[in-house]
Amino acid sequence: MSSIPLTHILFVSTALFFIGMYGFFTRRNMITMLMAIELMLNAVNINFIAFNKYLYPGKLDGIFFTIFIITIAAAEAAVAIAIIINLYRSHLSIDVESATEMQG
Amino acid sequence: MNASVIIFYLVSAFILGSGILAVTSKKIFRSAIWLLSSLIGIAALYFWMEVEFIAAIQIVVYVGGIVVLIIFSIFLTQRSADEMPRPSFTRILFSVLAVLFGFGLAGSLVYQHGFSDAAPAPFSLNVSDIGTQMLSTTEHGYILPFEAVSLLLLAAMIGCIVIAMKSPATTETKKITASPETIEQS
Amino acid sequence: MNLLLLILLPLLTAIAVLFCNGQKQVRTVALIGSTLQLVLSGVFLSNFYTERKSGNNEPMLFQSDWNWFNQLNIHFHTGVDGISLAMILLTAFVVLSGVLVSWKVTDLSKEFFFLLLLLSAGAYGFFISLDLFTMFFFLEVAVIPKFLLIGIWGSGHKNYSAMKLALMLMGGSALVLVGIIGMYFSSDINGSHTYSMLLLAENPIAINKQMLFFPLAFTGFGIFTALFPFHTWVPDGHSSAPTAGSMFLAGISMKLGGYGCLRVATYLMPDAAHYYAPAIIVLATIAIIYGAFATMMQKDLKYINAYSSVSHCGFVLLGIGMLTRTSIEGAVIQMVSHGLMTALFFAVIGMVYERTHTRMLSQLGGLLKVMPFICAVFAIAGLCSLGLPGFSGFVAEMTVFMGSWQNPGAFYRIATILAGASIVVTAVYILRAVGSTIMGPINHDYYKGLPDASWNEKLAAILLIAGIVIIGFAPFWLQDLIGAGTQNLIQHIGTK
Amino acid sequence: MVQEIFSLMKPELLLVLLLFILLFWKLAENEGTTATQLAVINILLIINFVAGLFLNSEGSVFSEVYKASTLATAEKNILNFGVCLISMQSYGWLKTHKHVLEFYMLLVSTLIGFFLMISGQNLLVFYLGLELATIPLAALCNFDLEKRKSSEAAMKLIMSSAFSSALLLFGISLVYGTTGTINFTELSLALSGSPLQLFAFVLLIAGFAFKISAVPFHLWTADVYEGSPVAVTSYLSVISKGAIIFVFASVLYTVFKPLASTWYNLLFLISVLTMIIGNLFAIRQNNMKRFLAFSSIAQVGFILIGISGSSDMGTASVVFFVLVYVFSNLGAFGVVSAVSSITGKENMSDYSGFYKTNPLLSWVLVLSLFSLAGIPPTAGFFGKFFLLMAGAGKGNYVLIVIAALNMIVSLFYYLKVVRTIFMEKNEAPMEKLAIDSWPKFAMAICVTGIITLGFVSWVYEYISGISIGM
Amino acid sequence: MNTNYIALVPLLPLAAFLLLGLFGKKHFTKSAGIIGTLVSLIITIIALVVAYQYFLVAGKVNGAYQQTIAMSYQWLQFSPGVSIDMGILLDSASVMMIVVVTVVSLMVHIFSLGYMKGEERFSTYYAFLSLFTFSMLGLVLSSNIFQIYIFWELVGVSSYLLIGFYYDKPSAVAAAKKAFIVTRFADLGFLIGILILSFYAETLDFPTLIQRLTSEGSPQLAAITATSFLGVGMLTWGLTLVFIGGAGKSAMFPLHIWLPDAMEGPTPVSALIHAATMVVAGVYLVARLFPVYAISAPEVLQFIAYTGAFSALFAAIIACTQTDIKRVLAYSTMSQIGYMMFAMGVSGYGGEQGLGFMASLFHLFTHAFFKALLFLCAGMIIHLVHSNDLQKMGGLRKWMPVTHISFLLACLAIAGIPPFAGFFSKEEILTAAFNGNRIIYYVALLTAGITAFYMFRLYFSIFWNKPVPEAHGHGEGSFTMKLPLFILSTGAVLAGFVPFSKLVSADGVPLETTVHLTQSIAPVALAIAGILLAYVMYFKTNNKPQKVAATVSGFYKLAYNKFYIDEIYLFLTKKVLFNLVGRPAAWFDKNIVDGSVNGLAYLTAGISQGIRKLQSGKVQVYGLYFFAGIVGLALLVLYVWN
Repeated sequence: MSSIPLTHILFVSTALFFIGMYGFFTRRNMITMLMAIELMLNAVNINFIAFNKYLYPGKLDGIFFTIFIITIAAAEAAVAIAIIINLYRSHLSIDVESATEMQG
Repeated sequence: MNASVIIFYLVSAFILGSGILAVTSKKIFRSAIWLLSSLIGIAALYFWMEVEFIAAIQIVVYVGGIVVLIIFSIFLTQRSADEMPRPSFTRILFSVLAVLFGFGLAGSLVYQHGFSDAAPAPFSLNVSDIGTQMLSTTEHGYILPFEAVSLLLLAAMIGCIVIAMKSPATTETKKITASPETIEQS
Repeated sequence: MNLLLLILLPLLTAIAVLFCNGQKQVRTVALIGSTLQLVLSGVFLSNFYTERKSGNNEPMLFQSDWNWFNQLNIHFHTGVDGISLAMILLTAFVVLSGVLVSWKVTDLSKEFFFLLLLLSAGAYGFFISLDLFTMFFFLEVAVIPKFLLIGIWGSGHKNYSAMKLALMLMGGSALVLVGIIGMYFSSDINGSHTYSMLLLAENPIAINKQMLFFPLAFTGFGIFTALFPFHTWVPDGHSSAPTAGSMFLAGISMKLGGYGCLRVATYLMPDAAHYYAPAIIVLATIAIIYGAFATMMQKDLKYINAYSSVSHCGFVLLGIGMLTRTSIEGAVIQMVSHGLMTALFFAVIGMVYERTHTRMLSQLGGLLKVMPFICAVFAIAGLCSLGLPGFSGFVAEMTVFMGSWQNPGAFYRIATILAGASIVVTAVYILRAVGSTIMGPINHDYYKGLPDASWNEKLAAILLIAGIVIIGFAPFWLQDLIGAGTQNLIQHIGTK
Repeated sequence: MVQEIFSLMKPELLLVLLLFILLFWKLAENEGTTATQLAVINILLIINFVAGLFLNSEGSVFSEVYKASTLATAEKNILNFGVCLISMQSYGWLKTHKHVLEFYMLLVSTLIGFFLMISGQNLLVFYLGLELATIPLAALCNFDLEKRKSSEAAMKLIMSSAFSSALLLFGISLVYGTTGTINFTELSLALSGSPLQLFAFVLLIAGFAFKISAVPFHLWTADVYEGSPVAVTSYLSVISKGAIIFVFASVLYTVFKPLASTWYNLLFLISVLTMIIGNLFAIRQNNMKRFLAFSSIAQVGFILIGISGSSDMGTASVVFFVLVYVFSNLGAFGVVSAVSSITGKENMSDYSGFYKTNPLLSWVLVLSLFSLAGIPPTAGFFGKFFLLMAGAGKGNYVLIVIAALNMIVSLFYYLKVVRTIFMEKNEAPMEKLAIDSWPKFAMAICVTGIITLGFVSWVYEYISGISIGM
Repeated sequence: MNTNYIALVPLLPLAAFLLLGLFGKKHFTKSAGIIGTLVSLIITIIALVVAYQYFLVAGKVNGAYQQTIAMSYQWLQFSPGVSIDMGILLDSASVMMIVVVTVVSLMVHIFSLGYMKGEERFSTYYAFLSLFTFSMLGLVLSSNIFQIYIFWELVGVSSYLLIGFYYDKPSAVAAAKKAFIVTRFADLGFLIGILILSFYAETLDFPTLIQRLTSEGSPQLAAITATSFLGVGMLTWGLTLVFIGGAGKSAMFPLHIWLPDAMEGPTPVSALIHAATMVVAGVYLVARLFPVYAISAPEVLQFIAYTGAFSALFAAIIACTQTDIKRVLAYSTMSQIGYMMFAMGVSGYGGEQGLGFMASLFHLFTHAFFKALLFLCAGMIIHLVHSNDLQKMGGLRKWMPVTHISFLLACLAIAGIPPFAGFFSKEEILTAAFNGNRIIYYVALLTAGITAFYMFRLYFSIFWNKPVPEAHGHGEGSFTMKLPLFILSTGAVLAGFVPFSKLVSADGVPLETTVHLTQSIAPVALAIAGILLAYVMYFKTNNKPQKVAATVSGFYKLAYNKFYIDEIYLFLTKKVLFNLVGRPAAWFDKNIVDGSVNGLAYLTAGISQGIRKLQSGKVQVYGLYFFAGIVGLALLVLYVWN
């Protein structure tokens, strides 16, 4: 593994981040949007771990950040899903385009 | 080129590939599964980076928690076999452009930055260290974030309960009583 | 005696009005309050003379100075010289007569008088301020009540007019805002910044900064006083406003602008004033002539007076732009004179409108037979407006002319002559208005039974006419009052 | 050590205490009627606010991860105060709601989040505070459980904020990657301004801009404000925004001091865009909440001017303005909330002829709007004036001119509401509303604040005394 | 000589005006006339006493009448040295003028007692008369050029008020307006003239001003002559402009158009204002500044002379064709003032040269009597016939013998038949013109003939010719109306015997004049010829006038239509000023200036409407904008601001 430069790992995470972003922009289903966001968060996590490991191994800041991000991602997902389900009750759809009552 | 390198590229390819499929697949359930595999790939990457603890958390929380939650919610709201509605072409166009441009920009910046390619110093991740630091109030202690996140989880829980809890019979909820049946049908 | 009384009195009256029951109580309280205002300003006047007689040659008298915001060097600093005192007296006159002509406001009368009094508090505050922040504060205080006055009690397309007026005036004050903030940061009094007008006058800001902020401040204040081409709020605003509203607008509000142009822009940035003077003169001359011609074409009495205000206020700006002692004196006299005169005109137009329900020249006629008092007042207002000797307008205009003429050079001469030419046009439209309103045959039969002025209207008119005639007959009195002030100003600004 | 924690973290601990009281109350057999609940909670919040005023000290705990300064305490007090007002104003809406205790639990936890952000001295605490403040808030947006708009608003908020926090995190990760630290003090020394860092910095700014709804990161604001319950909307627009602005200012001044020239330009641009776009959208709105949303966007543009001043005057003016903004915006929301909870009407056109039937409420609303528009003698005038002064201190008069012109536009739509209330004739105006005493009390406080805040100069002077610039 | 009491002369009428104007309607509805007349009587007596004192007792020092400032009060100071001082200037001209003004005013006051009896606004009428008297007296006594301007405006407005006295008649309103505006226009010239003169002379006081602008080597004179504008010296400009002011008031061509219309006012008013006093203010103004004109700017005097001569002839021709009795008199007034003007114009300063000046004022003096008389007679006639139209008159001598005789005397006086007053003054004028400028002399001669013709045309048409049936009934009028006729007739007959040249002259030194009989033959002969012609044509009803008119029909039509001057003005004002300046200005204001303000508002609203799509309600689009914002800012940060 020593021969893999940090930059490559960062390319992977960046790519994953933008894949997630693409998903966020294009998926019309709210749940899939949420999934896209999870991808983005994971990309960030990879970043933190990689930086911590490669550049700043003295402290565990990156590791801890990742732990907290994972936790928060879970909480966020839970609340988001709760909201989506509630929205589904009233809209009977989780298509994000159907929830555009407010605009202008 | 040694095995480690090959593993890295394979894992990376797997992560990105399943990631792309996760955001493009037309069936929502498949999409969820691709997400799952992408997340597992990331866990593999963590293993590769020798941060096993994080890899474990990744699997436990993401694979065991979040993805399951997502799949459940899919069951609650969708026929999983249905094809999802397509986004408009312009949306895709602009998204692709934005994403490619963003990736180009970020990638080139990362590349230009010139992170040292030097081999990382030995890095030992000890679970007990993590535990100690997590609850330590001294330097590099994470007691405050820890408490904060616990509050957050509490709040998120309360929020989920209030919002998702079935409210007493109203006209709207009557309609929704239909939803379990739809799930059974699927 | 503290000048703060001048703000507190109207404010207290306004608050008292809020606690009154019924229209009768409200207007009585308002009347008492505004009479006290007049008395109070009279007391200040006599104290002023006493002080001056006793050899007090400070430029500003009755000063009092509180720290308001210490860190920012914002003070609540008040003081008056003759010029501000003249403005205060003008305000007191207009307020009292405004209250009198509004005697019959029944719809939301409490709010009406409250706003009127609030407005007057703003005007007093503006005139006594020696700190730019305080001054700006009061300048803006005086805007919104006008919006409400026009919007609630106005007539015609009042919503449009109210909004236009508020936005344009606020636009003006926004420019002023930038100007004074700029002046603040350009000032350097032992390393700190200041809003104090006295300090800024002693230590003028750097010339390149003056060049930057003078146009902002001058245009900003200019909008209040109908600087061409920012005058379009004037006709609409005045015509839609209720009578007292128009009186306040033209009588007081437009004077805030003139006073600001003089006190803030010109006084504190003398070099820039000299530099920009030609531009001011050009705009003022255009306003005078163009306003006069535009007036000639109007068919509605209020529009006539409003456009004529544009023309007349042009004289104020012309006087300031000419930068001689006499011309500035003329500008000040014109402010006072125009304030009184136009308030009178609007008051009498209001009286006519209240009775005939029209302000169109083509509908009116021969009213002299029906309501001789009102029509006599109308004629007097008209004659004052066209600059007849014996009334204040003449004194003011002639002083401006004489002052302007003191500048040698064809440019100034031509500007003066063009401005002078407006007195002919003024005669045309005023006589047209007077002729077709009060003279000629009676146009509609129902005019015949209309009542003449009631006691309150008479009192209001007499009050204003008294002011006009006093200045017209004894201009030396007003000149004496403002003389030291203008002397001080011009010494500071320096002549061409 | 423990004693220090207790004394320095008093604001957060008090709130945690409150949170647990509520939690146990919820778990108790007898919850009591909503009216009692609300009364007790309001009193508790007031106690919390009052307690926050005394016995404050400066210092830091957890090896400088948490820092309590006089300024931070003052900011927290402002937020506490705002929450008191919001709580009292939402009485009318909450008294028929079934989840009062949960509502307050979520509210309190978001507030803790904001407090942590204000006091936190590293990026992790900052991020956690942000999420702690955001996630429950999204749940709160959905508290009108049966309203479609409410769900939509909550969905939009959670989606956008998840997206934004992902970007923010990406930025944070890059900052971490390029500097190796997440600690603010170390960061301020380590920042070099390399391109990647600048990119990361932009991401961070965007994260902030999203929360304070600065253009072009503001698009969620109007929809969320419109759909949420009025109480939540006012919380979003006042407390959330105010807190983030406090944090933003201090982060820019301390952490990103080395990048000052960069962020000054950014702030300039964002501020101009925010004012213009906010105003242009506000002109056209008919829904009161949506209208206030856009107006609050425009207000943020002004606040950014103050921040751009980057002096202690800048901080002071921003804090003072937020205080003023608490009074004025809550005054406006108070009325809107009262009207909405009693009649369900939220449109501007419903307010025509309002003055005829509800003169006092009209005055409250109008005064608040005047204050928002910055018209003297209301406090808003002073607030805006100081902001502009702070901005002008840098000598950038273009910004001030643009701001001044925008004030005119903003005046237009504020006056439009005034016009509707006072001048438009309506055959069937709203009936005379019976307002509960809690909201009445809150409105009275708002009006008092609006009228006196400018004249009682020690408030500003106090803030100015404790403010620190760059 | 204690002169303070002179202040009473203008101030008493002012007091009367205030009294009657403020309280007349309520308290003096009947007694207003008596009050006004009494005041008028008192000031006439004072004026006569002053005249006596000045001319015969104390005015002359070292053989010359002195110019003294009897009192002065600083009214408005413009700059050190330049101030409006309200004062009283006594010299022979002003003393002479107050006598004329007070006497004619008294006559009119008395006459109006009868003439205006029963008028609804009786007290207002007397108030206005008092106002006019005050203003006119103030004007003639002015010691300061600005003071004269002030009273100049005041007489203008009194004239406006009195012309428009019958305010419910649209024609009266229009005439009043016209009079005011035309004279205002001229006053603008006056004002600018004052500005020019005062700027260089650095004073507004007459004595100082004259002294500075006439004495050789004064720095002020040097300065003003050194400066020029458009190739014309500033002094010339200033004096010409001042003269234009005078020309406006004195109805000189082409500013005369208001005078005939002004006859809409009550006839006694026409007698006072538009015949005897106000209209000669222009002459008086030139007389006031005469030393400056004569010594420093003779070219302006030339201009004045030609203007006067042309106006005299021009008006005389029109007068022959008019059928409204008052209009004929109005044109005759204009013509006579033309005489006075050109007399001024041909005059020099001092000694023999100053004959014109003296003659001009002499004619002013005599003219006041006979013209006032003519107007009062006209008033009597109109009172009887209820019409101004000559066609409706004829044979009136039977019913109004007093009027008849008075009118005849006045006609003889104006025609210049010896030994009536007009003869002497006209004689002097013609002598001056003969000495000064021959062209003008011949014009004057011709005018003299025409004057006699049209006056007697009037006389014969009214009192002889075919009697008009309806013209009888209530007799000639009360004693109060007849009394002024007696007095004025006396004046018209005897005023010529006043040793005027001994009293009034440009430099104050009495002038020796003799009547050259050879000089008088031509004008008298022409006058008699004119009378005879009038006799032939108008003594009896016949068709000769029509025939004559038909033979010169083109010219007759021109003259009858007053040479279309009114129409030209109407074109200029209505078409040019109104339509080409006023209307575009109003249009510009409404559409361009205001339009741009409104346009700005619409633009803002439009943009607001245009960008509403931004807020699409789609959370993903929001995300796209969000990211686009980041990219944009990042690019700016990285590549633009770096």
